[in-house]
Amino acid sequence: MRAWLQHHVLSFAQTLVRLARSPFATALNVVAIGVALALPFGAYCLLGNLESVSHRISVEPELSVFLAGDAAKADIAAVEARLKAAGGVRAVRFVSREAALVELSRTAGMEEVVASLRRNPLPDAFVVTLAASDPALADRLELQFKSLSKVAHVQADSAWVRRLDALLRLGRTAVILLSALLGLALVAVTFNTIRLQILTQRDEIELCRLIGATHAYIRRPFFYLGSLLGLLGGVAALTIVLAALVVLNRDLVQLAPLYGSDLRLRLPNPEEMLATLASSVVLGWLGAYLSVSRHLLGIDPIR
Amino acid sequence: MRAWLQHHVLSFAQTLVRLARSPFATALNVVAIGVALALPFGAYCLLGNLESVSHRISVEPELSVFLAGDAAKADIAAVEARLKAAGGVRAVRFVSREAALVELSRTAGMEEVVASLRRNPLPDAFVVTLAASDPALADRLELQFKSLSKVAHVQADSAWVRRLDALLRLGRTAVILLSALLGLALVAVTFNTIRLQILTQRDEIELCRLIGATHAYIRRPFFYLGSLLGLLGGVAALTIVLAALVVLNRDLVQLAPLYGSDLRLRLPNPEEMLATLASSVVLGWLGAYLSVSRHLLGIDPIR
Amino acid sequence: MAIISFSQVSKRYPGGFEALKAVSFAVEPGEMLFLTGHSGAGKTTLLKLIAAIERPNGGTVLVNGQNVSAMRASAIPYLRRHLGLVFQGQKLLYDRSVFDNAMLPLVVTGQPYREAARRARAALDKVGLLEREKANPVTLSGGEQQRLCVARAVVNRPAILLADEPTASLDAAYADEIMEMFSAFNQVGVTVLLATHDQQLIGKWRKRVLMLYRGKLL
Amino acid sequence: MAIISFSQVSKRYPGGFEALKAVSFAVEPGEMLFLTGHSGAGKTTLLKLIAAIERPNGGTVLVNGQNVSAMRASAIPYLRRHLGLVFQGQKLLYDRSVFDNAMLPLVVTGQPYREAARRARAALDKVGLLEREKANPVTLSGGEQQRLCVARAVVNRPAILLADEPTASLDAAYADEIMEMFSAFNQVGVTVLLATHDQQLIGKWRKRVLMLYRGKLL
Ligand SMILES: Nc1ncnc2c1ncn2[C@@H]1O[C@H](COP(=O)(O)OP(=O)(O)OP(=O)(O)O)[C@@H](O)[C@H]1O
Ligand SMILES: Nc1ncnc2c1ncn2[C@@H]1O[C@H](COP(=O)(O)OP(=O)(O)OP(=O)(O)O)[C@@H](O)[C@H]1O
Ligand SMILES: [Mg+2]
Ligand SMILES: [Mg+2]
Repeated sequence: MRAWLQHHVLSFAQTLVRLARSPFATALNVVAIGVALALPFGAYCLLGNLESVSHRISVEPELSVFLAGDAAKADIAAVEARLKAAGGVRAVRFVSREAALVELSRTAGMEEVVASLRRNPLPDAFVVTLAASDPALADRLELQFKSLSKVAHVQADSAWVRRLDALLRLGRTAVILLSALLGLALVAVTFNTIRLQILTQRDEIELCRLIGATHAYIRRPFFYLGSLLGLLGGVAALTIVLAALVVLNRDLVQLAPLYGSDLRLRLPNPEEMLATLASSVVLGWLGAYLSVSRHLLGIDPIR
Repeated sequence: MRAWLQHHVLSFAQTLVRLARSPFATALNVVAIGVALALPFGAYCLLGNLESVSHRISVEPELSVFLAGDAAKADIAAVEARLKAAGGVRAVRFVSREAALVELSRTAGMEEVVASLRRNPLPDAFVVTLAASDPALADRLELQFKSLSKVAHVQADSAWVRRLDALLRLGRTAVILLSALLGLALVAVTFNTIRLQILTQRDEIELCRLIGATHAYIRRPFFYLGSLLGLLGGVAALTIVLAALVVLNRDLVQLAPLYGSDLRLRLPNPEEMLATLASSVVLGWLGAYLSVSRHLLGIDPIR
Repeated sequence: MAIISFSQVSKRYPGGFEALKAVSFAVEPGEMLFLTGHSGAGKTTLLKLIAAIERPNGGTVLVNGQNVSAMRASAIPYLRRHLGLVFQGQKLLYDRSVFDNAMLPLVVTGQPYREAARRARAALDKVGLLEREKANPVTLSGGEQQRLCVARAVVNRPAILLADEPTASLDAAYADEIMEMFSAFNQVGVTVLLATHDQQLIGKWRKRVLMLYRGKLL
Repeated sequence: MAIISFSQVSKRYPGGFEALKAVSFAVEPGEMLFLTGHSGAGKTTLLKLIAAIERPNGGTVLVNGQNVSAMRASAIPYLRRHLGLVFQGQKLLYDRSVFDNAMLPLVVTGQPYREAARRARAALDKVGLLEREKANPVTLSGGEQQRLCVARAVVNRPAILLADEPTASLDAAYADEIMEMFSAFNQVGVTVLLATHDQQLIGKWRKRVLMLYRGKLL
């Protein structure tokens, strides 16, 4: 038992020594694994940012219901009741023509235009907030509201909802493509690294077999190597992603005032970082496992 | 001479045989190189698409110059002359208040509003096209035009120009980051593959040294191997990028009608594909060269 | 009971060559004997069957009471821990010192370090390499490397010692010393089986001889 | 003029060990001679200096009229093409057939295939391995592998043949055959230098003997 523990410690130390002995090759490997991990992780972070933005935008799908110019108080109340009774409607807000004009005059460039108006050309309107950002629901309600009496026009932002939906789907497709590709690349890199190590230590493995080393004893250092490479690669990936986000944020800061909003990208939180490290260790171990299963068998004790 | 040529053919054939013998490892390598090449190439293609779009948008930076409601014909002519005389102006187009109203009524949702107007609230205006999409120029001209008599308001789209500029800078930063990272990954993969091959053939190299093989003879097969791996990787990269573009286009087709434009991504042209293949061969050769320079020296003819 | 026993063992290599044909013999515990025969007679093949490096195509190989010919792969390492092996073309590890090479069998079987180091030094001393313990094996001459292989084979005090041409690249003086070492081990109860083509050596030591001719035991 | 001449050659290995000390001798073209001495005496080191595998620390090594001790790295391959080398622990390539192993020196120097194949077969025939030409070297016994190394060394008809313990793992019959081969080569003008610790062999062949003792030529 003590000897077994001693061997675990020893083979871990040996793995470290071995990595330190060829620092250039090790660095290249770590970079390769790091890059392979950094890309899907970075894409995940960006998508997270994008979805939080899109959430803010699309959480409030709205229909604007414009009333006819000659609608009386009673008509307005009737329409409001019908709107509130419709399924899939969360809130109904009345915007009087006066309020709308004030709002319009606040829009950049319209100020002067509004000031030059002799009388208010805008109609009364309702802003209807939908319960869900579902393009089909928006379409259905648009048709339904249009047919109400004294309703002149219904302006749906379902086109926007649809646009955003399609864009996000596009983004998700891209991230899935990227993850699949880089998953493959990651497997290739770790698998080949362990293969290289096995070939380099061929003589040692043959000899250990001959001397009475168990299968577990021979495989152990390779598992350590794979996991360690995974860990280092994970650290490299985190460094790369954090550095990239910082650089991007520097550029975004210049962009933010133009949109009048806080466009800073959120950095990954500690749990996400830990998960990345853990999964990179697991992937490294897996690469080692596949490679060991495939390549150790071919080594016979002696020719 | 004939023997030399024969050896070239022979070592190329041997390289092919060697690759074919370990199809799994070869496939993994090709995939790794292919992915590493595919990402900057794909990003390049996307950026190219983006820039052609942005070109279409930003090629015509404009200022809208609204005249005061009481401007007479003579005032209008005077302003027009001053606008045309200003430096950095390419074209000046007059939009009468009637034309502006017609245009407004064409805008989605405004139709009814316009129809309900008793009289035209819009002022006469000039649309000034600038010679260059330079935010500083736009700012300068905006100030200058504002001070003209009978000019009520100048609406600059320089905010848009700035926004686009910043966005493109962001995109370029991202692509540069990506290319640098994947350049590193590519070097790592080819370098390590050749290192692996050299270690595997260690005995053969030692022996050939002893038998009187020249340095060039020993290095040749590795250069072939590197170039061939690069070529296969390049083909893989092209396949990946083309497949990804086709998939993305499938999604974009759904998006296109929403924007009312042709949002299809342009596929890379034959010259770009050839350039990718050529550069991947060169990169493969380079990886081989670096690896050979570093690792062949360590192999002594005999212990 | 015999510590090694072959009954009707035959070995055909892939390709059809019959390296051993119906070989039967028994070795008593504590015996020392020679295995000889022309080049290609099957000496190395016979030793490989004992160490379970190759499997026979027919017959039974018993070692230490275990049926090696039908052994599970996972049991083989534990069999080999009772064997000391010196093979032709056996490799030293050139990425560590002479001392670490001699330590390897003890490290692999998980011996406590201090005791292991003591035994490794004792083995190196016996083959005259103690003063080179910190050197890299690359720097040893052919004969010195051969002696290091012998030290590595005896360091874990095996019950059975199998050696394939252990004196092949040694001069007479060192060859005698190595043979004395084997004999000393034999005297404390280790079973020793030496394959050699050196008739002089066989003549000098007067032990039982197994003679192979084209895969048959004469 | 001597084909190999050493004058006051000394070799110190990194680490400080003096493997050769002020060694001087000359070998005439067409001579056959033995190099002997105890294990670690410096035999292999001396052969390595001739083939420019190691460089001397002092003195001059002339081979074929060229100063090997001061040769440019790019000229070494062409020197080695005149040498046939059989080294201890020299490797065969296990990823190709016996025939391809024998062909290697001819392929490397770019001989036309047909003539090369003829000569490779002739060499294999001489060492008794022609019928195994399609086999993989892994399947050869220790002695057979040694003979294949000899075949590979002589296949390109070198002017000088250097062999380090070429008969170490061969039985007497094959050892004699190999020596006959070397002698036959010598008779057609090849210079042959054999390092061996086998005093019997030296006694049988009655050639000039260079005797090394702790790096000094006696
Ligand atoms: N893996 C193998 N595949 C095919 N044939 C083999 C294999 N190993 C050995 N042989 C053949 O079996 C025969 C016996 O081989 P073995 O190595 O046992 O001979 P040996 O008695 O040790 O000879 P030597 O004294 O030359 O080492 C030889 O002819 C050899 O070619
Ligand atoms: N690369 C090296 N570095 C340090 N010492 C070395 C090196 N190679 C050989 N030696 C030492 O030089 C001495 C002579 O070695 P060499 O191989 O020439 O001996 P040899 O006469 O061939 O012996 P053997 O018969 O055992 O092969 C030995 O003591 C050896 O340990
Ligand atoms: Mg043998
Ligand atoms: Mg020697």
